[in-house]
Amino acid sequence: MFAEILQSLRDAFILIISFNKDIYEIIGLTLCVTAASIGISAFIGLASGVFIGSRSFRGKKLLTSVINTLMGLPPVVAGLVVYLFLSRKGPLGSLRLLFTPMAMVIAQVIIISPIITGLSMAAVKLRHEAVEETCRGLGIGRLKTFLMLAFECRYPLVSALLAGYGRAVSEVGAVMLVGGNIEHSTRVMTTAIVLETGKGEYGNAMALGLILLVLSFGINWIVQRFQEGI
Amino acid sequence: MFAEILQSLRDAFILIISFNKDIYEIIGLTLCVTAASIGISAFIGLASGVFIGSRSFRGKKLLTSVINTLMGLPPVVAGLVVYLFLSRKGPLGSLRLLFTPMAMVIAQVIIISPIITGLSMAAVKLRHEAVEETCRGLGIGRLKTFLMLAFECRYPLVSALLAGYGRAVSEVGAVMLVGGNIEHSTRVMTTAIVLETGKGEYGNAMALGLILLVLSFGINWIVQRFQEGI
Amino acid sequence: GNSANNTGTNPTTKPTTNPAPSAAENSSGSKLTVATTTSVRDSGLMAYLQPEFEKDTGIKLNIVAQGSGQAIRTGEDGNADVLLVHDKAAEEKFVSSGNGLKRIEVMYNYFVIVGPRNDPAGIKASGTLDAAKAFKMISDKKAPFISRGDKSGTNTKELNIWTSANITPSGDWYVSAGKGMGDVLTMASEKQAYTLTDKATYLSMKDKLDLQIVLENAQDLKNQYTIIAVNPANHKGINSEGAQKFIDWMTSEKGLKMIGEYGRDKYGENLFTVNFSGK
Amino acid sequence: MKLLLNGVAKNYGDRTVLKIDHMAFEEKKIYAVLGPNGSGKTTLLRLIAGIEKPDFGEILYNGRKAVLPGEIAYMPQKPYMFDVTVLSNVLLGMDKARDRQREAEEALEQVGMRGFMKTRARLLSGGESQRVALARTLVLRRKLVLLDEPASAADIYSTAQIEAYIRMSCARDGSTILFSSHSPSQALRIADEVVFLWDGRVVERGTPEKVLNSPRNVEVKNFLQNWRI
Amino acid sequence: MKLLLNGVAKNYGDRTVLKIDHMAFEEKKIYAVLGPNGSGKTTLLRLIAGIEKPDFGEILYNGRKAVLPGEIAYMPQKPYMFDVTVLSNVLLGMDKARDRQREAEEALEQVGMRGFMKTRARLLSGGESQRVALARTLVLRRKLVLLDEPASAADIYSTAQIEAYIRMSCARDGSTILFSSHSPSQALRIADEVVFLWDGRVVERGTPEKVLNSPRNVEVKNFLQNWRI
Ligand SMILES: Nc1ncnc2c1ncn2[C@@H]1O[C@H](COP(=O)(O)OP(=O)(O)OP(=O)(O)O)[C@@H](O)[C@H]1O
Ligand SMILES: Nc1ncnc2c1ncn2[C@@H]1O[C@H](COP(=O)(O)OP(=O)(O)OP(=O)(O)O)[C@@H](O)[C@H]1O
Ligand SMILES: [Mg+2]
Ligand SMILES: [Mg+2]
Repeated sequence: MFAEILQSLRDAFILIISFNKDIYEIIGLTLCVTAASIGISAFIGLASGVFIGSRSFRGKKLLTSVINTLMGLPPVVAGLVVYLFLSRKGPLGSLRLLFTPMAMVIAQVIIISPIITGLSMAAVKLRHEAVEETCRGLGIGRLKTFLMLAFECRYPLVSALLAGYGRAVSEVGAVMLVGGNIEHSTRVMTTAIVLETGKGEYGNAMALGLILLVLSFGINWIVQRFQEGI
Repeated sequence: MFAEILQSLRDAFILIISFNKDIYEIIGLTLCVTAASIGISAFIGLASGVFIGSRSFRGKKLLTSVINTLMGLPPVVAGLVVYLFLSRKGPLGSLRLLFTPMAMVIAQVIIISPIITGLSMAAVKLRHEAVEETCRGLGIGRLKTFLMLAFECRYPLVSALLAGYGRAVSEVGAVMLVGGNIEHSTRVMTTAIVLETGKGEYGNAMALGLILLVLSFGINWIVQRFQEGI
Repeated sequence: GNSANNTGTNPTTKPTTNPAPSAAENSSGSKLTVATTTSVRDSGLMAYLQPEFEKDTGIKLNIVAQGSGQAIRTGEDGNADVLLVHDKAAEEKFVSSGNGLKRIEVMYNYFVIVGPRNDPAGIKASGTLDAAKAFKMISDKKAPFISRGDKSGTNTKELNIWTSANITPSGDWYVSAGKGMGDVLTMASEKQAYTLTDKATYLSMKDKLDLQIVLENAQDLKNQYTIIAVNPANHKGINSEGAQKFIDWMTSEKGLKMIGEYGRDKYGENLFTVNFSGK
Repeated sequence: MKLLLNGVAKNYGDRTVLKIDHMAFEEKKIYAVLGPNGSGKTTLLRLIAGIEKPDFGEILYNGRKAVLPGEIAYMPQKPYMFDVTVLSNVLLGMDKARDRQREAEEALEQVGMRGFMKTRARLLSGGESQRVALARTLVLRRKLVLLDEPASAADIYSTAQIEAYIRMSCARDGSTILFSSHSPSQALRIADEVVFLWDGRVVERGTPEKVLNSPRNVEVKNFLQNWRI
Repeated sequence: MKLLLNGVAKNYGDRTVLKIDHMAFEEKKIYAVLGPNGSGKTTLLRLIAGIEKPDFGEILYNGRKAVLPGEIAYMPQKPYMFDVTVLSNVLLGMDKARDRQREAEEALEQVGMRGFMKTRARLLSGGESQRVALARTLVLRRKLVLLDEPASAADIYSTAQIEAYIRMSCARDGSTILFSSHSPSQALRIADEVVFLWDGRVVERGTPEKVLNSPRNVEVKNFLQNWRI
């Protein structure tokens, strides 16, 4: 077994330095899809999370439970819903988005946004009273108060984003379903890993997994440096 | 499409009230596996997260990046690693754990623990200085300080747990691989959903997804009530 | 790397939204979505044919490999233009309900029964050439058997054999796994169990498996693959022209020759036998 | 600026922590809100600032029920320092149009914190951050200024500085200033009028000299015996 | 209890905020740490409490370098109230073995907060929570007690109560108490000795009367002119 793991380390290394066009294509698409879905989800999730977390209103408890529930939305279910919408028979069928990267982004946004929202809501809970009292006392407008609160809670918020990123980059059920795992078109790291696993090519699968993890590590490292900077 | 969704709502309802033995078996196993993996991961994740988050030491940045990276560990990769260990030829092959619920729990713990750890680390960041100064000033021991800190940060920590729960309950790649999706033995909600999807039985898949979401909603609701109580 | 066996196509790495798709899809140089079963992809056949097809026709293939049921569903929903599947009953329903135009049989191979090298049910030793008999031996011995349990073409075939053997398999020895072919083979190897598999997938994974073929070339194990064009009348924007070109190319002399030869250099035998009998 | 409280009451649970039947505050005056811990000083200021809503009654600013953000400045009892520099903290609520930088520096000068301009505000000591919070509030030059114990953590020199700054602000901006304090002496030094709260009720009101030297209320009288013992 | 500081220095960045060459504190005495904002009072107490480590020098308790949890009690300048009841907050650091409940109630009585026993501590007003924090600290009856501005938010009556409680604790437990304050009068009332910090250095040390009425240091002299103006 350890031989197998060593072997896949070697394979991963060879894959990367061989400048295999396919693997770079897959990495490229993975990064594009993840970036797009994280970008959109970050906006939706942080905005709604900070907003809901810092406000009290009727039905907040229910809403919180719903959002927390959606943190556990099975990707396949999200994928199915998107599939039904984007399918030719579906209401958005005419957009011809099924089996395109765009569809994958949509599905991922549905999966990741609640995660970022839910975690952001909890993140601002510890500081929002103090920040809002002070901002209000200085006559600072709503939007700016909102931004200041996000800034003051940036550590847990960035962590929420990273959790969202982690889900986006490791998720496979939804992107498989609405992307179709089409070679040279919608194949990303995770679907490639599943493909290799299905073939019993565990070494290849591990190698791809390792590459993905190294990529993630790089991104995390950059984010952390950036976070320390501000 | 809406007809389809309505239909699957009806199906879900019928599935449940028909007292179909299979569905209750699957729900039961899902709950058991999730409970076990969340239980273990909560312990590992909260303990290490609160600990790491409240301490400063050399290499903390690196460790943080590694943990954040593992938040994005593709389930299939986690599954593969567990598979290689538990496989007949693997170092733990003699335990005969492959394709048992126990294997699923192990794989999920590997996936979920880093998520809970990473989120907990960020959660305690905003309060640990104040809490530790005060605890230290009162001569409170390490363990109790630790517990007090966790208590004071319970909202974001519970949220971290819920995020972990969400991942556990929706994850499919790893449990499929090491559990085998064996009927009456290792089939859980998500693998059943994937199975139905593979058959093209989208209605059934949605129905199962709905049941899973309702279950999750119930659990979230209870957790939230409980959280308010303390 | 396995993903390297295909070159010369135009990779699309950027998310594209395909503006004005229907216009583009109806001319040549368009995109054709083929839904196939995973076994076709896993055998490597599609990756082998794709570059030649694209070169000859100028049509870009989008191959979506799914479970048989899901592939047919994708066709029903109009999300694929043409199907390449192997589940006769479902195909006939698909065509008779007006979702597909016509079943066109192009090739077949044989399912095989694989099992542990020590063959505890003694199938190989018995020399039988009847799958139903082999299944009976397995069930008599209660030797572990793994079923795909996913209503795929392979699974349907397996269930039919049980029926013809007059057995309702149940008990600890009969494991319904609900997974794809590759996974089930790995599982059978791991659990030292029997299973029914298409030969192509087995051969492509042979080296990693601790299994052997215990029964092949049984007449009741024939595995017919069919191409069906999706009925363009049911959905807007089906690339029926491209689907026709795909059918034409696959059933052309060149296409059939390529299919018939596939696997010979790698496994020393062909994986598929063509049996196209004219449209 | 005219501030009017009418039948205002605030409850927490079943306890009424503030109940004021009628009270008006006039322009260009400094009011000291005195009273023991828990008597409702912070609650009063927070209600006026609009941070909290009264359970009964109404608070009218120039006859309007809602206070506009540009009219009021409030310094909480535990001010929150934003995790930016001291200067940025002071600039935070200021109008873009004005000569912000210079005014902010001047305000910091008034509280003796100009030298800390570039320091990360969250690293300041208790008294330092309180002084920055005061500068941050008074620099806005609002017509109604609410200061909750603005000098409780300040040393005696800074306290004198702060008191001078408060008086100066009132004169310069013609604002109404309400501040709460535990120091009767401070009220004597800078307030035009004292409002004495006892268990949520206004029990004394008048010039500092009158209220502090000869209170009519017997509880206040007893309470003030602790003054300068 | 013997507390000794030897060549202790603490830097933040390139600024030395505390530098004490040699200082000893004796048993059964109350020390007032005075000094302007930012002079290093909090830093000194945090160093002694072991919350922060000195960059140079050593702090010795009874000759040992490490303080044992059971020896010391420290009340921070901004005490954190745990999100439990007031009573639970007080019980927090107490020994299981002792008659905790009664002692906790007595301590709350001493600061006039017994009536709030069952209240959620985080809802208390500024002065109320400060008083609970003091009770929580003194109830432990440790041999070395460090109080960072224990009465800054307390009203004049509570201040008197608190001062009496501090004196009583010292006598009862034979403890060494260091408290920081901005009130020279408070030092006069309860301290046996005053340590006056100026910019991180001890510039005066002696009896309160001597230091406060006739300081040798000219800066301290000027500073004290703001006292009771
Ligand atoms: N959110 C709350 N829930 C319950 N009780 C509260 C809440 N906020 C304040 N109180 C109580 O209301 C009373 C008045 O509080 P307030 O903060 O106005 O007092 P204060 O006069 O400012 O006291 P201090 O001098 O200590 O600052 C206090 O007894 C306090 O415990
Ligand atoms: N973590 C830190 N980083 C940088 N500077 C700090 C830090 N902590 C304190 N300081 C600075 O060190 C100096 C001394 O701080 P300290 O808190 O000891 O003052 P203090 O005497 O307690 O003041 P106050 O009366 O305002 O409480 C202050 O000028 C403060 O700004
Ligand atoms: Mg107050
Ligand atoms: Mg201090």
